[in-house]
Amino acid sequence: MTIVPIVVAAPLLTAALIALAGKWLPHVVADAAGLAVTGLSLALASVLLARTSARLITYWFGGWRPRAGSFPVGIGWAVDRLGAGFALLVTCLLFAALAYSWRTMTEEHYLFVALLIVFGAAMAGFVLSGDIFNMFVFFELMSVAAFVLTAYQAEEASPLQGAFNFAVSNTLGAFLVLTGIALLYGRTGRLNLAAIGQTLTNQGRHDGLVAAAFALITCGFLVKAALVPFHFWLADAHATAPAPVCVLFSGVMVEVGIFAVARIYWTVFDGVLGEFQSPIRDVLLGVGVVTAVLGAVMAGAQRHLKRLLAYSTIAHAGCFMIGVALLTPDALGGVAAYIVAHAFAKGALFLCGGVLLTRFGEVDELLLHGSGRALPVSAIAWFAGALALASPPFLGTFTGHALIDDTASTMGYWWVPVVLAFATIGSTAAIVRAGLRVYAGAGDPDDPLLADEPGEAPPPQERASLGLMQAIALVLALAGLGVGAWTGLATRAVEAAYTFTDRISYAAVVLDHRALPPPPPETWHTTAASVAWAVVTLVGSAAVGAASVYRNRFPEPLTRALGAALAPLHAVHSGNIGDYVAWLVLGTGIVGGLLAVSVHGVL
Amino acid sequence: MTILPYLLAVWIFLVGLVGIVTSRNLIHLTVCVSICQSATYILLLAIGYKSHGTAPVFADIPTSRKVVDPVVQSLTLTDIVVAVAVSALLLALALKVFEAEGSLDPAEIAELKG
Amino acid sequence: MEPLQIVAMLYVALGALCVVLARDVVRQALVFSLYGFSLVVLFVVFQAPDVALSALVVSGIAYPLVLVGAIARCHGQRKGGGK
Amino acid sequence: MTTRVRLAVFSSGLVLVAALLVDGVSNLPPFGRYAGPYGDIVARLVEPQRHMANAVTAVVFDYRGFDTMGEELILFAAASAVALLLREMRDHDTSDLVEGIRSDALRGVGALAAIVTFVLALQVVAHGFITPGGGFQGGVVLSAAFALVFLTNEYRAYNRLASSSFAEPVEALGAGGYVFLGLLALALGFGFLENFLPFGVTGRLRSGGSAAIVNWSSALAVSGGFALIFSEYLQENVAVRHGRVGK
Repeated sequence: MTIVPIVVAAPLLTAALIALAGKWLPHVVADAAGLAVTGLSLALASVLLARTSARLITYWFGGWRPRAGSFPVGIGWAVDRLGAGFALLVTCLLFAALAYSWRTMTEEHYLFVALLIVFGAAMAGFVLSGDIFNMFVFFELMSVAAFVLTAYQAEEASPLQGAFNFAVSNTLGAFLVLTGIALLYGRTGRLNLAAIGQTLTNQGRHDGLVAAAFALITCGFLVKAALVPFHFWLADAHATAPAPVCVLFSGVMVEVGIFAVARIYWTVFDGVLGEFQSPIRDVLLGVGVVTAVLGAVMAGAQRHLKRLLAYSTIAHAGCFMIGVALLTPDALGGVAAYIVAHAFAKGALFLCGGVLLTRFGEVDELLLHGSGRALPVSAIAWFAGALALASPPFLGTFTGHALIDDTASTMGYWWVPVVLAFATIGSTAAIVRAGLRVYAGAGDPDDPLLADEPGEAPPPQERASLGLMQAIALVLALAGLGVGAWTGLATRAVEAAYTFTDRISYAAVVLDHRALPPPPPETWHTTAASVAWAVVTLVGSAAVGAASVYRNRFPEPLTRALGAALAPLHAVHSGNIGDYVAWLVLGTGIVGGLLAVSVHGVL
Repeated sequence: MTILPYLLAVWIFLVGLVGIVTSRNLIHLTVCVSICQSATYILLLAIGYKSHGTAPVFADIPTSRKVVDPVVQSLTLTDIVVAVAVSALLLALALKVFEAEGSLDPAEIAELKG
Repeated sequence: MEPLQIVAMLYVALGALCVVLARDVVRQALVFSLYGFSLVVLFVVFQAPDVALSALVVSGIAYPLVLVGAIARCHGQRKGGGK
Repeated sequence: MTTRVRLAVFSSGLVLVAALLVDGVSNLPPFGRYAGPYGDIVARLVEPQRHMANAVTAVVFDYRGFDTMGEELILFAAASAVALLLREMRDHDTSDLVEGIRSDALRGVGALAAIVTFVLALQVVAHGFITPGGGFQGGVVLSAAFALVFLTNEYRAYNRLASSSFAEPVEALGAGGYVFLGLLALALGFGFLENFLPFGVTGRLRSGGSAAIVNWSSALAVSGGFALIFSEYLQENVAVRHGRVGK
């Protein structure tokens, strides 16, 4: 299918052309070219999504399509429904980000547009790829573009080291991945995902090498997914990066890390490590739970709106990981639906933050107290986004939550819905609290639990397109709410997840050109329990959020105790790259060690 | 003895990590990141090596000759380009931090943040 | 394993340690170049001439120019009192 | 976090990571006993299939040419990034600043060295499919030729040759050209980046088919990319000496 490479190649070519000629062209041409090619990618990704309903589309670069059963010497892509859907989500958000930054008047704006397009194309390429080294290449391309997008036109003079910390953490993550790839290559002599998986399964050796490769690749991708203790870079990077870039960071880049863990597990390791599913599940669940809880707690203690949203993303990333860790297609389908709703809603919230920054030159919750009343459209978008993230019955992230909750409950993990509810209430309440203060002027402009030092912010910019920016935020927020209302999404996501997790069929299609067996027909039913949990999270988010604006009226012993509990957490998030790398190493050691021990016993 | 080159790669990776964590200068730290990355070159090339094999260049040797793996060498080439590109970018980021904070010491910079 | 390979590996192992321990950035840039050349030798004895050539141009041209550029930039500003 | 806490966290992590890595690599096939099959298959096929003598270059530009496209784009993104970040810090265009060595003898030597380097670079690129070398290695040497012009001649001359206004388009042309060649093959009815020209005779300069064009395109991207990076760092230093930084 010839459109497969065009989804990625057309934007990359356009980016190069913009860099080539942008200096001599008016800004509007670069913007228009960017939007046009992103629109093209969006259309092509939609076509791919439509055509992958009952099959897996393979594409071999350089014409190196192997004969059935023979060795693949080239690079192959295998486009399945989840991959195509993810690529579509990336192009949607990229389109919104480009439209939002339309006609930004800076001298080098054309390079910014070019890099934004490269960033999107790299993520699309990563999720469609079926070759492990090719994935690494796109992973690095995505990272390099992301590093510069963080630092360029930094919206805060300090702390600029956020971009540096981000770059170092993610580069080290990529080394872990590459080391794992090298180990797999040494064992199997293959780079195609399906071929590696098949060979590992046939060899049937689950020794230290397989354990280490699995641990290294997983931990490397967990850095991108911002799971504890690999998450430190995320808040710094989000605080520094411009709002439209944050939309992509929170909406899809973090989720690329989650996607990668799932992709690698299901294509490469599921066969050889299949009998160790239960301990692997426990380790990954543990990581997810810690992340979800920590993100929710930290979100409650931020006054910098973009940091607050960043910690909310960490909380949700933990929930995504919990869904993936269950290692079943139903939960994975839930994660997919969840990611879509979260991406739109969180994108809307970041854009609202960007509007505030443009209008007032400030994103500090307490300093902005009441100023948001001048921006009613933003206010609606903000609360619509918050509502979508609160997992209300039949809206927003509800379908995803419900699928994960139901699957976990039937598997005996009764506590998973509790953790998801805690993470949702904690992170959403913080968003509601900030919204009430900023847009409604509610409560007190003083809060004992928020870190005291506001970030330094640039002066407000004069931008004619404030209306357009708010409109885009509103559209994204409504889209976030709407995807939850569409129950067909959940059904299709689960069907797609069945294909995604079917290692044997994947290998048969890629290596032997067989046809894909149809996934079992799914009809998704809401259970009473999931609706009950949705009511709990909705009411809980609203109540806790509303109560939080009056935190300085809480009894003093309580606030002091809470403050004392938060102090070590603040101390750990030091902004020092040396600390971050130390945690990264410890995390790799612990997660890797636990995985290795569960696979082949004590050393 | 037969895994010595692999252990060399592990050693270099760990040494680079120590350098990163203990570094007091962002430029120094960037070089330590490159050290970590050079561990991956060594690992890849060591995996593809064959005793008594020659380089996979058939200009002067017959194609039947035993050669080492060309694929890992190609992967290493890509890896090297990535390393240089990332280093140049990291240094530019370090310069920007220096411009904003007037210091290259990660501890000093972090203190400013509070 | 050939003796030459063992010697090259020892040099690389020591070189990496020296790069990390060189706390002064100017000295470190110098040691890093030498480490780069020891890698070139290692790649040659690993029968990877293409990689060796890459490592040669990278550690002989690309890294020194960029590193010296960055170091000089920071030193220049400190001395000139530009800040 | 205090230094002591950090070192405690780090050293306990390091021990675990070391154990994990050692356990992993000790299960690899013993050094020198590469078991294949990918590399062996390519080494066997490359001459009959592609008439290329250098199997590594064949993998880089033909079998796995798509990875190399990603690699060139990484370089493109990084070079653009360096330009973007450093330019943001300079308040003026620095092309009016003149710096450099005034000795005519030294300038003569410099010019000669630049020419020699330039020819050498073209050699390295051209023989990529026959001997070790190719677009990347030659491209870096090519960018060194530009750097030589700067180091021994006045800054203004370098600025004309390799300043951003020259290096930036070259780099974009190389990276874009690589993608374009992929799409061209697609438009002609082949696979993306498929080698669609006659492969020539093994060992001859004109072997390689369309992968040879890809090779030159990558040389362009690499030389432009590195020249841009060097140029930005050099301008940065010149600007600092003249107090033209900061806002």
